[in-house]
Amino acid sequence: MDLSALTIFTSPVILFFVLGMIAAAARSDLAIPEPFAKAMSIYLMIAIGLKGGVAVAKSGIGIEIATAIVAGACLSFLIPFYVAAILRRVGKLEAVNAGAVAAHYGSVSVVTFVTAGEILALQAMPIPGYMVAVLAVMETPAILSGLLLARRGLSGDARSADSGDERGELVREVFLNASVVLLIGSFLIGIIAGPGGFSEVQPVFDTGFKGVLCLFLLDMGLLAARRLRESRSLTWRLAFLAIAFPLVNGTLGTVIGVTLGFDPGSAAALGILCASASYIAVPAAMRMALPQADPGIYLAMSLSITFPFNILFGIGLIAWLARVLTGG
Amino acid sequence: MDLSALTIFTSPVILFFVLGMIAAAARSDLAIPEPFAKAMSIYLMIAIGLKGGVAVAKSGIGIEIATAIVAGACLSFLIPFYVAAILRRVGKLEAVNAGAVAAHYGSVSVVTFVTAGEILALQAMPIPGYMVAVLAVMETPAILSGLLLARRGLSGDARSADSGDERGELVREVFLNASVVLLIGSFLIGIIAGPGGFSEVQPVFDTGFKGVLCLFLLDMGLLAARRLRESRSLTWRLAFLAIAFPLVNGTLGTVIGVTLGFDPGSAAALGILCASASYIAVPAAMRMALPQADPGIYLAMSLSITFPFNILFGIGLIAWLARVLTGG
Amino acid sequence: MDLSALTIFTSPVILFFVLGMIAAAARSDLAIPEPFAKAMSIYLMIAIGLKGGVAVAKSGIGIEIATAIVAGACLSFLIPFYVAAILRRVGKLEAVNAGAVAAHYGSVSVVTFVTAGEILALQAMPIPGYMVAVLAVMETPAILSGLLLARRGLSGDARSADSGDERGELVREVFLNASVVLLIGSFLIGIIAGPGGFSEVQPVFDTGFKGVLCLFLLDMGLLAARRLRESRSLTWRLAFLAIAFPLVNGTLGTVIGVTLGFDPGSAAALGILCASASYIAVPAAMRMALPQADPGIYLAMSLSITFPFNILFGIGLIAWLARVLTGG
Amino acid sequence: MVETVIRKRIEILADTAQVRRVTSAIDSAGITGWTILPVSAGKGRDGLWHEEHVTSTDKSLVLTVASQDRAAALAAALAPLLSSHGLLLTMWDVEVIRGDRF
Amino acid sequence: MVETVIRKRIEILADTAQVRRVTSAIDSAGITGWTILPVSAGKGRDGLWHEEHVTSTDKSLVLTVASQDRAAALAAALAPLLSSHGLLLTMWDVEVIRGDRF
Amino acid sequence: MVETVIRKRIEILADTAQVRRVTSAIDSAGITGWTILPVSAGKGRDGLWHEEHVTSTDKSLVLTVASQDRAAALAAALAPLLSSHGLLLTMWDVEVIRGDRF
Ligand SMILES: Nc1ncnc2c1ncn2[C@@H]1O[C@H](COP(=O)(O)O)[C@@H](O)[C@H]1O
Ligand SMILES: Nc1ncnc2c1ncn2[C@@H]1O[C@H](COP(=O)(O)O)[C@@H](O)[C@H]1O
Ligand SMILES: Nc1ncnc2c1ncn2[C@@H]1O[C@H](COP(=O)(O)O)[C@@H](O)[C@H]1O
Ligand code: NA
Ligand code: NA
Ligand code: NA
Repeated sequence: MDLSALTIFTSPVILFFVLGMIAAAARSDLAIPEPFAKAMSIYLMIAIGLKGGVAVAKSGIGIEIATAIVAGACLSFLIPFYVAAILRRVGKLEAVNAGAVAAHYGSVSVVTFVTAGEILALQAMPIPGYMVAVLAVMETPAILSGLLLARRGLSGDARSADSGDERGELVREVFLNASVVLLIGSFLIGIIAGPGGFSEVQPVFDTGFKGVLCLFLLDMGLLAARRLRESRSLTWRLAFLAIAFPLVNGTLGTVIGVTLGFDPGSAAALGILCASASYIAVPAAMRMALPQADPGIYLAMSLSITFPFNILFGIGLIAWLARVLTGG
Repeated sequence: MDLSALTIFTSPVILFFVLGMIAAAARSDLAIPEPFAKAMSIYLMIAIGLKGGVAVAKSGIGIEIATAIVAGACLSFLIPFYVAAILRRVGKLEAVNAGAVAAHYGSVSVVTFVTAGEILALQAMPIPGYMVAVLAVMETPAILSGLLLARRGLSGDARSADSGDERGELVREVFLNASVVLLIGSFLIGIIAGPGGFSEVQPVFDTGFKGVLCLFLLDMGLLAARRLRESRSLTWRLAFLAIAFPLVNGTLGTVIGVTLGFDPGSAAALGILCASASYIAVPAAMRMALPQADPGIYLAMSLSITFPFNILFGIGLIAWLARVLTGG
Repeated sequence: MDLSALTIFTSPVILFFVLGMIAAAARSDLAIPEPFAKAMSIYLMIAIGLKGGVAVAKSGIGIEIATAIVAGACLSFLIPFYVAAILRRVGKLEAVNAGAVAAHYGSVSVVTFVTAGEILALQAMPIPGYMVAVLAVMETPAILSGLLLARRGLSGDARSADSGDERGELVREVFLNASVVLLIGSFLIGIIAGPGGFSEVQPVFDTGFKGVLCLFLLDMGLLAARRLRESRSLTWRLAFLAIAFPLVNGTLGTVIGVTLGFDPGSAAALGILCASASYIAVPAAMRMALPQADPGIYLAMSLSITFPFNILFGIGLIAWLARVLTGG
Repeated sequence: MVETVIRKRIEILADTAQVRRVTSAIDSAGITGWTILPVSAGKGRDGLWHEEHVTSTDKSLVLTVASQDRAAALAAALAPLLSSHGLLLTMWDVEVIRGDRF
Repeated sequence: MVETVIRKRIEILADTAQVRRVTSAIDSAGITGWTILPVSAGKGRDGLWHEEHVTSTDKSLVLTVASQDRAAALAAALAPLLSSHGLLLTMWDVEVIRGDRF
Repeated sequence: MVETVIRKRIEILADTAQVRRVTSAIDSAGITGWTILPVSAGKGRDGLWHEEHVTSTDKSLVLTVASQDRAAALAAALAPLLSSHGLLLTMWDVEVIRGDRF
């Protein structure tokens, strides 16, 4: 692990993330313009979707895809239940915030997945293209379980207040949120267009990918560290859990992947998906469907602690575990 | 036409447009940040201008350029007159809105032209570089005729209210609007810089072109479908005309192109320019010079109906017509 | 110089700058979206930092780097003193504005440096990578001297009003302003990642560089000319000084570079750094630390006069001087 | 002198994700229109926030002009949400021209 | 206590393309300044709109502070445009410090 | 009818680089919160300006709601900066719901 771990810390992608964190910690006025950051997140989802789709167009669809998708969906739906219980007992959160935070940990972080893809490729454990479908499928179930868990904490009033109109909006937000639409949409476009069609747009969506990822991680480093600095709601207990969850969930996912007979790259990818916590799709859904929850808690945990932990250590650890477990 | 028509529907460029329309129709919250969308439109105009200029620098200027430019300018100026008459009689619009809408149909859509360029290239009917000059020249005359037609509908007060200052601003908006400046400016830069100078910027303005076009069409699909969904002013009569105009104007332009002895690519391009309706340059001019007109009408027609129709069917039909008429 | 000077005026980079100036002078409504322009400036600083760092990783660090850095820092700190004196006597400015303007001329313009890099490369006088470190180092000292000079003009009240908190903010703004963090941060990343790590991000930060520079210079042309048109505070005396300073400082820097035994490219680069006036980093610092100064003066001089002068003539003159002085 | 009439101007700060809820309430109160302004940062009992579109951390200001009656109806409709949904509502009298529009 | 004086604050919502017309009217009324705020969406009699820069679908809010007289002159100058150009004008009294500036 | 109370609404236009100074003053006056709105252009005695982030030419509008006392304290604290730092301050009475928050 030594050599490959070193490679991580000389990769521009990681170094820009560290630069962002240092700049924000030192209170530099550096900031990436908001609309540009948003555009980069859209670009990254499209690029990852397209590349996954094209890979599937090449490799064809096999039974392992179905297995992986079902496993991912179940993990995404189930993880929030145990996470919420621990958040209430150990983290001392009430039901609403526990449910909201749990949704983040059941769901996934696209950028963690993407960064893992870069790092695993350097370590000769490439993530197969169909894992993008698993990524897309894992976004949503956790939102449902998180909302189920959180609603227990709402007064009857607040629960029944939703008009039919609002319920429609909620369903749209959960199933048609921008991340899901972009990932699944461009995955399908990748399948339809295939390697031939993809080649025309490859310079933008493939060749340019790592450079944009650097800029995006610079911004995420800035946002993560600034939020940590300004956070009021984050306790030491919660900070501890924000490191414990990725370790436990990452191990869980990797072990299940290996048990199901996945190749090392896929097992590590499933582990990383479980370990990662959403900070794009789930916050969007929570703002809409659960305005009572405190974003100061769920974003400080997922973006400011779990995300950097995964980028800097989690991915490396899970890759190592997958290699060991598959005897690689 | 069968095979090439199929190619259209597996091109990522078209598929992203369809994805945008579906997402907006399903009320997903997906949205491209405004400043980024605007930046992409600027990029596309510069790229198309540069490439046209470089092509002309290579090929030299011939008599066919002059012919094409004169034909385009005349068509742009004249089309609004018949279009406005039909809009008043069939579309039941009063003079102000009829003039405003007519200006859009006389003028051109840069993105339709660009998409046609991609599709015609796939069909071995490349559009020659000088057609970019025709594109640039066709932006403006229709604005003049549209304003002439619309002003008949304004009270004497509103017509004479313009101070000298405002007239100056109006002239600037019509002749120096951003689209015209970008297209003509970068066309000239392309001619001056030539293939040698262009090669340094080719990675951004040529290699990256189709990828950016995908992202831009995703956004246009979103805007077009959302506007259609929320439109109040669009009647069935107007929707019908928004499909009839491109068919009639496209045929007109193609036939004139063939009559003037253009090659199939140029004839198709002239047809597509006539068929297309502006939704960038002309709305900008109307907001300034004709605030009394209802953007809910002109944008719903040009952006939400004519534009998707042309992208999905119009370009293919006109290409087929040009091939048939030139015996290709 | 004839042939190479001609090359300048057929380079797309320069032509887009001219297009921007013409468009703004003609009052076109063309405008680059603000967040996108800001993103481009961030991109340019990262790209230049990375490339410099990678070059240093390849070439190793020598004594000439240390010499160049010390020379640059001294020039940046000292130039404002003479500039401010002349601004007060010849330019008729009071102390506050004289100090603020002087800070701009002591500091440097990243985009002038970058454009010079493109032009000198065409003339076979490439700027060595380590000059990026000199660029980064020259940003800050001038801010300090400018503030020292300006504070003499403030009432005792205004001077002592700063709380400890505000002094901390001021120090951060001066030493950790976004430009400095980006340049030094990505310079270090370039050194750590080296040519190997850089190759993954090269398509974005190297191949795409000139294209983005074109778009950015288009915007700078627009901003420079619009500001000139709308300026109220710019007198003929100040306009004259805004051309005299780059000539004098450019000669000074080049001569010192040659005296210190620099190669022609490095000597020209030091000259250009001295000749250039900041319009990104220093205005940011002045807005924070010296709100009493009039941006209408310092930006009109640095952005609207000195910057275009340097881009169109200054770089060429200094390159010629460096060639002559080094006997090239 | 142009004739003016007095109407209420109401401004509601809300999470952008909650804006549709606010505008529905405006529509339900029978008010003819509303306008949304972007907001870039703020501080309240819940601490500091800065506009971050990636994490959906953004608020908007909804502005509406209405008759006294409709304004009161709107305030009443939104009152229960103020705390739980973190809304901030202020209202005051303004003069408008052609008050029949509101 | 700082001394304050009463001035009129006027806010005019207009198509961004029409803003120059509004600011010219402010200048003509002899008012010393104005400030423009971006607007992101709205609804009125003409239906919904969302900021779209590509299609020039965007509005701005022009804010100006003036003496009662000049404010009245401005309102009178803009009144004829309100309907045809889709402007929305509200005005009210505010306290300002150093009122001689306005 | 919802019960409302009267509070002061204060809006301060400032260079974005000076906003932290303004919000510190708000915090120091014991006011519970503030909200920042973007601004895109303006004109004053110093002439025209347009938002340009590259050159740090941008302003922001800081909005805060406070009790009469605290508002007066804030106005007094900012008064000396108004001219030298180019601030524009307006304040007026507004109705708020759950006034104990302010
Ligand atoms: N009652 C209102 N309150 C706030 N904004 C309004 C109101 N009515 C109209 N507007 C705004 O003014 C624009 C034009 O209104 P209208 O001319 O009625 O379509 C709308 O799109 C809204 O942004
Ligand atoms: N009367 C006014 N109404 C609205 N905004 C103003 C007014 N006067 C000045 N401003 C704004 O305050 C800024 C600074 O004003 P000044 O210090 O007079 O240059 C201007 O650029 C405008 O954005
Ligand atoms: N007194 C105030 N004045 C202006 N804005 C406020 C005030 N209090 C709260 N806000 C805004 O309302 C948001 C939510 O407030 P809170 O619910 O107290 O956290 C804050 O983040 C601010 O943007
Ligand atoms: Na997870
Ligand atoms: Na047309
Ligand atoms: Na300098």
